[in-house]
Amino acid sequence: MDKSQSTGLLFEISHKGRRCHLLPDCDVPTKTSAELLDKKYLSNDPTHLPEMAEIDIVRHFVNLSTKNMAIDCNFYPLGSCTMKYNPKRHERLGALSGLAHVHPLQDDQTCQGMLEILWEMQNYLAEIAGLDGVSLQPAAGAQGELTALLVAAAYFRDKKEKRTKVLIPDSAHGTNPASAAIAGFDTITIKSNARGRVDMDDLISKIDSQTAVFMITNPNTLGLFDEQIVQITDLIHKAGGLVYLDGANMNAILGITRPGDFGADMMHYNVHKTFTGPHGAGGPGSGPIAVRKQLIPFLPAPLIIKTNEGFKLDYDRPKTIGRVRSFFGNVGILLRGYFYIRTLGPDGLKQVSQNAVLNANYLLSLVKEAFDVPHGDRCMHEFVASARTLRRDKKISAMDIGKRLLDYGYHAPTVYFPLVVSEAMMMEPTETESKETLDHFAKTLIKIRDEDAEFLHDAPHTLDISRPDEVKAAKEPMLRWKK
Amino acid sequence: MDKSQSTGLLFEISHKGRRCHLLPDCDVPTKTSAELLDKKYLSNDPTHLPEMAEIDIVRHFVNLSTKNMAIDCNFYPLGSCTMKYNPKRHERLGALSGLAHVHPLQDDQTCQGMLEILWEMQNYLAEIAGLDGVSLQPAAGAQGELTALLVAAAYFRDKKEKRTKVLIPDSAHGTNPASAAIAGFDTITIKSNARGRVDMDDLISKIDSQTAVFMITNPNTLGLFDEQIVQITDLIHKAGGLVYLDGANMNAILGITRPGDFGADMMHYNVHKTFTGPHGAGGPGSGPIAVRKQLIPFLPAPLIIKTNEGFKLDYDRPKTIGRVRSFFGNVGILLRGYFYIRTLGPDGLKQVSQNAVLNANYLLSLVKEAFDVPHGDRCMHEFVASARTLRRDKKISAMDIGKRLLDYGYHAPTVYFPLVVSEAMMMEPTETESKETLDHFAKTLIKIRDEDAEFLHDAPHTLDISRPDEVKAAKEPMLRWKK
Amino acid sequence: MPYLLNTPDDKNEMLKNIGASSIDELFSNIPESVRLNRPLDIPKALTEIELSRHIARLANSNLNADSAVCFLGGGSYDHFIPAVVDMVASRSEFYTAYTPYQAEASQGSLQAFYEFQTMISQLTGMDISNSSLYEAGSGLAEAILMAMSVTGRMGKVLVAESVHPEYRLSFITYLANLEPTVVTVACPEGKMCLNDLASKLDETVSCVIVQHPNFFGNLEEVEEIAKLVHSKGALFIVAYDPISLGILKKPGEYDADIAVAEGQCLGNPMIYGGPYLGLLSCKEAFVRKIPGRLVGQTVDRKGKRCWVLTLQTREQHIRREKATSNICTNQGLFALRAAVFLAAIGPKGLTETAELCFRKAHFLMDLLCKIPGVKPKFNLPFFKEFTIELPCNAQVVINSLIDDGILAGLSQGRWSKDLPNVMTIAVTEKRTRSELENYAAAFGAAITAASSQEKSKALKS
Amino acid sequence: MPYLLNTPDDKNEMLKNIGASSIDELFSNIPESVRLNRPLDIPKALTEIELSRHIARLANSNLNADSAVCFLGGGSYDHFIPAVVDMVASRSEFYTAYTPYQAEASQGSLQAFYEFQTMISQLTGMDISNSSLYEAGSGLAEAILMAMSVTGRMGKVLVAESVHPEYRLSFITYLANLEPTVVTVACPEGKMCLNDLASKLDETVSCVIVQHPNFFGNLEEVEEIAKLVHSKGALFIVAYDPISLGILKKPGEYDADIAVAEGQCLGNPMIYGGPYLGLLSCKEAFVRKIPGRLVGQTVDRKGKRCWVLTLQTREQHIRREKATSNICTNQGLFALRAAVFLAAIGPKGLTETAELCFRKAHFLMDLLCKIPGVKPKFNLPFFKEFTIELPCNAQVVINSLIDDGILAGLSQGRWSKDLPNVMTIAVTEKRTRSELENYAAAFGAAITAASSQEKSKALKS
Ligand SMILES: Cc1ncc(COP(=O)(O)O)c(C=O)c1O
Ligand SMILES: Cc1ncc(COP(=O)(O)O)c(C=O)c1O
Repeated sequence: MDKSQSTGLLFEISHKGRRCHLLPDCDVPTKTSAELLDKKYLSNDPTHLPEMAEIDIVRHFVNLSTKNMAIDCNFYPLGSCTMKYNPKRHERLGALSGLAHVHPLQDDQTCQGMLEILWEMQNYLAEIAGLDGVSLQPAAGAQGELTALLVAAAYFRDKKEKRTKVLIPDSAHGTNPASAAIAGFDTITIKSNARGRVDMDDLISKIDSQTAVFMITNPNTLGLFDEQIVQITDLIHKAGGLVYLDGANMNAILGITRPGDFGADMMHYNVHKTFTGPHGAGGPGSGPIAVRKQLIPFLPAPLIIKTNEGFKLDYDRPKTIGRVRSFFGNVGILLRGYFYIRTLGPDGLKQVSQNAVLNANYLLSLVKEAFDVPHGDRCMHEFVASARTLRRDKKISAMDIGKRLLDYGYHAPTVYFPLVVSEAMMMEPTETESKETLDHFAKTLIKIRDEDAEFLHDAPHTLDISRPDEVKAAKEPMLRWKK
Repeated sequence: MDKSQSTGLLFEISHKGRRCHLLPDCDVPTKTSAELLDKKYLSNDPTHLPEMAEIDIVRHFVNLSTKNMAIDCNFYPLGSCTMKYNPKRHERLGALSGLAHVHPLQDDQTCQGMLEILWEMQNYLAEIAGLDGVSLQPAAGAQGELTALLVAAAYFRDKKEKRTKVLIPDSAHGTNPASAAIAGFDTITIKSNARGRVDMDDLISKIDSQTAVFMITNPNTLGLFDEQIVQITDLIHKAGGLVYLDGANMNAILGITRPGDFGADMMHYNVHKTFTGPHGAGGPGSGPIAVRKQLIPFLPAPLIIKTNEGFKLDYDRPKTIGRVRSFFGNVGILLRGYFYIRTLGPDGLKQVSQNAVLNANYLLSLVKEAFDVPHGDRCMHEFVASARTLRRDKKISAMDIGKRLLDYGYHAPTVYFPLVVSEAMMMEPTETESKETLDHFAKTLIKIRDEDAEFLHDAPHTLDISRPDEVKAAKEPMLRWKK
Repeated sequence: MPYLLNTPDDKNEMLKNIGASSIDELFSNIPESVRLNRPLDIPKALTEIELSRHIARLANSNLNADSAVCFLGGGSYDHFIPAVVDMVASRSEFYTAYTPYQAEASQGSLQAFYEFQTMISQLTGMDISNSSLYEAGSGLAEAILMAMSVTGRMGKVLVAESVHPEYRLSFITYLANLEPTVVTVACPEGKMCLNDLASKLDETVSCVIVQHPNFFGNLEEVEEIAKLVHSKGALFIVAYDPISLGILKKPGEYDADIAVAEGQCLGNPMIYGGPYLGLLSCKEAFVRKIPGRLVGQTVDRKGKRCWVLTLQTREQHIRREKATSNICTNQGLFALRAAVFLAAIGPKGLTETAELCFRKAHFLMDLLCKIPGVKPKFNLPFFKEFTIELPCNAQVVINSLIDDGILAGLSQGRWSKDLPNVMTIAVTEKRTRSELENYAAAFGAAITAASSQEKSKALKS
Repeated sequence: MPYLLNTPDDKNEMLKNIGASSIDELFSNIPESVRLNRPLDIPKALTEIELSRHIARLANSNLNADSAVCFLGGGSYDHFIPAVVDMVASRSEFYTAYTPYQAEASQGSLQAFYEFQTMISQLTGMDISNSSLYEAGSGLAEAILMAMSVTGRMGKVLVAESVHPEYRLSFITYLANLEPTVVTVACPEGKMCLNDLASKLDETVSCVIVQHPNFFGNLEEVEEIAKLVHSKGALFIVAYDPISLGILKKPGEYDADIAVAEGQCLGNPMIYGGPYLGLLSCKEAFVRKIPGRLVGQTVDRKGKRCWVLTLQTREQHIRREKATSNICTNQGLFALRAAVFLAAIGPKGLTETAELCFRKAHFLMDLLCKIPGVKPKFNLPFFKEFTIELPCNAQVVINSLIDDGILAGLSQGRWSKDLPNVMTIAVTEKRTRSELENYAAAFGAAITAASSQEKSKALKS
């Protein structure tokens, strides 16, 4: 069905004189800005926004929306992204006036309910991490990494130790080194071994007195739990360094093992992944961090404390690094995380991980018959398959498979990440999918493998567009509409 | 894109043991129903509902939804249905707890705000009708017709007049005669003349002392204002009858002329049309009626009255016909009507009709170049075109054109109604569409006219299905899924 | 002006194309004499900001089930509505579509209605269901018209006195000008008196209407009634509570012919009485007499399974005065909500909900009847709603509990002058033990106050 | 358990296929020694009914802009959010999608972000915009890193003291371990002192940061500042208020290099501080230094116009430690909300909104300054937020107005010990004249009470 009438650009649909949001007449007698302000402040350039009626806006965006795939419509096994179902009760409760319309600078006494929720959330996240202190401030995982590294830097500065290096496995997510750089550290890459784990020899050779932090993702981005973890954290601690856990993959281990228990000193959560904040086509997220006792003094301010007079924002933190953003944090996502934890409880959270891991292993068991799975028959909550044989034999790439899946109503897996596997297809089914869905999906994958290569190179065939020219986009960047 | 995984029937997706809505444990010590109730009351048959997880339900219905056309996605010029835009503020405000969660049997003193809105609504509808009393009770237009006819019957009974006939033009909507039948009247059909108006000779010949009510739709279902109206209402009144106005087409005359002023004694509104209650794929509606002073005593109870102690439901109506449904009325739709009237105000409502009529005439001016428009160059808020020439010359029917429009992203006009025009295509653009949309739509119509007949017989070509077998559906009715 | 898209320039161009000199000219065949030559006397336009403020103020002035603890029933109940129901019903494609006349452009709703029809049939144990009526009161009227048509009997219609008074009044009103007379069967002990039924039942009776659980909350002897009714060839129409079917026998199990219900409890807000949802299901044999829309399964021209509105020759737009009903617009969106609700609650959830209602209602009944002077009005089994007798005027007690934030129940005195001290209380799964205990405590206090007031009044007079 | 789909039967079948005897076995390479062999110490599971009750109770205990009249600002404002914004953002396809990596499966969001980028550019008069950052504080940090990269200068970063203290602290924290030092330019009279700026500005300075209107609500001399800053080859970074651009000069008009803003005011709820929306737009020349995601237009293999994430070589997932920023997840949904808001408000609506804010703020300022002892803290032009000096402690007055249902403003004493009697008040288009008059009356009474209390305390001590 043709949707082009309403899905042109807003600027093309815009029609001079159309209005949507009308404003009341001014009910005060005060003079206007033109009368009261010096001309030098006033704009001479009319505002160039589109002029739309409400019906135009609605048709435009509703029809546009149907050009997206999304969890609510499709199985979305995008590895490393934990695309689990976003419960509808969260949206209803998060929209309550008593939560959504609280101003961030209201005095504590006027928002005790909000503070109670967030204080509880601090505690839950500490307990799940097996760590002692939590800051809810970071806006996403990457900012959590940065915050924790700034905390580490402040800690070492406080201890008067000069440590400049952050060690990062080659399978790590790009945010790890990028965050380390902003925090002022040099990044040292650690190799993975053939089993997809940290290469211990390489690690040992690179640990020295300059080692500030070792950042590990465990389970790692290959979906493997590095069973050397205790040994690794011991080594780092012995060298006087701290261990950072990238918590993007917490969905595999909730209530089963805790980062603090296996030696991590700091970690971030991706609340938008593990605790099901809706991804919003790219955010918002929330990336709270949990740290061990000795690091608490350096956490950003404020933290929430419980006092005899109720809950309070505690700014009185002399050693704090400061803050990494304005206001408290991405409360909207934290609330959803809170709703989720309260809905599942201790037993439920453990079952989340059990089922996430069960689903991934089951999918692996179905997929391995048709595709290479370089790191073995077992995984945690996700695994990385490879199209390398297919590519060699039939010139069918991971990208081709991903694109063809779209035709069948499945979102593509994460492709070409992690970088350590060629033609990588990283699949994370999450616990909120059914066996039937996994069966269907695996069948479809196998069917695609047997389709014609040429046909696959041109996939998808049934979506609105196919294979956009990315080179052109980067070479002649068009980043905005112009008349 | 394939959506079949989630759009099978719920019963096919159902999986034994799945749950969505979980209930709390029982927190009272009372015995169970099995312990307290005699076995004869207890069901022996397990409930056969589908067993679904929340994600399954969401994917199912979200993907199903995209198989609908709707105002929010498509131009929807369905004649007689007034498919105008449904403002989003209405949904937000209608969902406020203080409106949505008020119990219908709450005492008046606990819901004064609700009563105030509805009392105001009674007044607005009386003013717009030019009539004296309003009952908000009827659930839709058809029930409004029935209610008013019951009022008329009670009125004549009270006057000890025996009048058995209701006169109805042949162009009338089917609900008119159907309502008359339930109200215990015989229906007499009045012909339309060549100009689409009431055939006065036929009318005059059928008026007699048995005439209870003349039901007229004005503007009528051909989109024509019958300028004989004053003459007609005079004739009926002289014969001792009452005039009923089917208000489905009120969108043409708001603030321009009033049924009471042109002689109607009773009328219904379709709040879901004229005052933009969302149609919900078939309801709910709301069909309040307005009547002249002498009929007020017979209106259903309760009405809302304003007293010194506030607003009250007045049940003390000795001559009332009773009631046509439980509880107050379709309040959710009435609220939306109230929001709409308050948003537009007196000037805005008049502009609604002016623009509805302007849009219809403009569309007519574009369409008439390509299609027959049997009743002339001018219309009110809608008009009826005909594909009869096309049918004769190219074997292209109104249905073919309607179905092909779907491919182009337009909902079909109302086809084959009113019955008095062959190959009728009844188009009602409403005031909430833009000139650009009408231009595009007309161009598309003309393009379709020139397409291949065979191709059109098989249209639509790009929707999920095409030309369902309706004969089979009626011959071997399958009205439910069975194992 | 909001929602109007034509700018002055647009209007001029359009008029030019039409060949009219002004918009007024388009209205020229409305006789001058009947034109309204003044603005409508309604308040001036409000922007969204102003309207939102105005409505928020009025809405805040209403007690409601979020701001108070609700024990009101009588056909509308404060059951929980899972968020997923609102979410699905807020899809633009569902709520801004018209009746699915163009099947190709409406498969989403048509399939959903087919699922709804199936689930209502499953729920009730009946063969088939239509795709909704307005609500229960007029739904019963439709059921009676249907029974008249099925049986060809134009004689009496019998109805238990224990049926909701607003339902009874609704169908009495519908039938006012038709042949049948509605005769009430007495319920001296809170349920239909079988002797009275037997005495009034004869071969002219088209149908007998019973509500189960009835307006007092009591269970009726539906199996015996069914046998009696059928023995005279009449149809048995039952008005049931959908939630009760998590525990109680289904209408199909006790051989009801037509089952009607108020579907508000299936995921629909109370919203001061409507829109609600009339459910009607029946035996297969009556399929061509059924009122309202029916969705049927068929195949498209390529053989693909699909759904259409079917058996439309029953309906007014084809059959006109001979139609089975005058209904056109029905309650589509609320049928969708009920479908989502039923899919969400599932068989286990329905049973658990019913059981919670049952146990909590019985717990509260026990608590209240410990208050001196309070006793059950009837000694009959009930489901989630029960009727008690107070030592004082019930409305006085109800009024005094408003300040405690309690919507306490319904005074039967509203409908029956003989029952000023009788009240009916509904308990849903949402009520917690502490709410019930607080209620009982406040109730006790209110009774004491009211009784002593009545006494002092009595002394004075 | 909600959200978990595998039934016991499913699990058994799946384990069989996997070749594992139990789910525990799948976790076998987690060393025993680090397993948690007890349940997590968090509260037990709540059903939707229980959770809804629990959250409603907590939410009701918070004052908020619906239950109180809000005059708080400082970067977050109670502007009106048209319903159409919520409606679009609640579309499943938008809010449950991931970052649009698969362009074919994400054209809806990609096009919306492209429209967002365009509208932010139009709004600011800047060449280009990215598709969002977290919020304004860290957004300024990103802008500074960008300026360092553009200029190659690792020397000082100058910031006006009148910039929001939380923004300043944010970027100071970001820069803590990098070369540049942040130097504050004094604002003794409520806006940046140009002399102090001139004295601190040299060729090592990468950028100068000014907020306009600033944290006190005052307008800055942005045109003069721009000239000064550019005269030394530094970049001029401005933090603006998007709503103010309905009246005030756009950053592009006064030659800002990078414009950063808090986009909360563009249709996003205040929700206790986040998620918010960092806006960053800049001159075209800096395009390859811009942080965060960019959506670009291109064509697909059939030549059809479409959109993709572009210039990704700037980003962390490709460039790792050399990326322009570490940002990954950004604020997609809130960028969408802002896009809908901007389309809904349009050019006229923006100007009208700005003008309403302006006039109402000035009206209130005038009213308040009629109260004895209350006076403007600065004599500077302002937009919608202004700063006054009281004859008593501001926090005391603010606290006493809570009972009147008024969130009265921000005490500057919170951030500056020297300003205990100073407060800043924000007025949006939502405030009505009667709210402003009631506020002024309550304010006057509170001042009288607080002053006399202070006096009596002073006497006693
Ligand atoms: C392993 C890993 N680490 C870190 C991140 C960064 O988290 P965020 O996108 O929330 O900033 C991600 C997510 O994309 C990730 O997958
Ligand atoms: C002319 C006319 N009359 C009456 C009706 C019946 O109204 P409703 O569908 O609200 O019962 C309609 C609507 O379908 C109509 O178009």
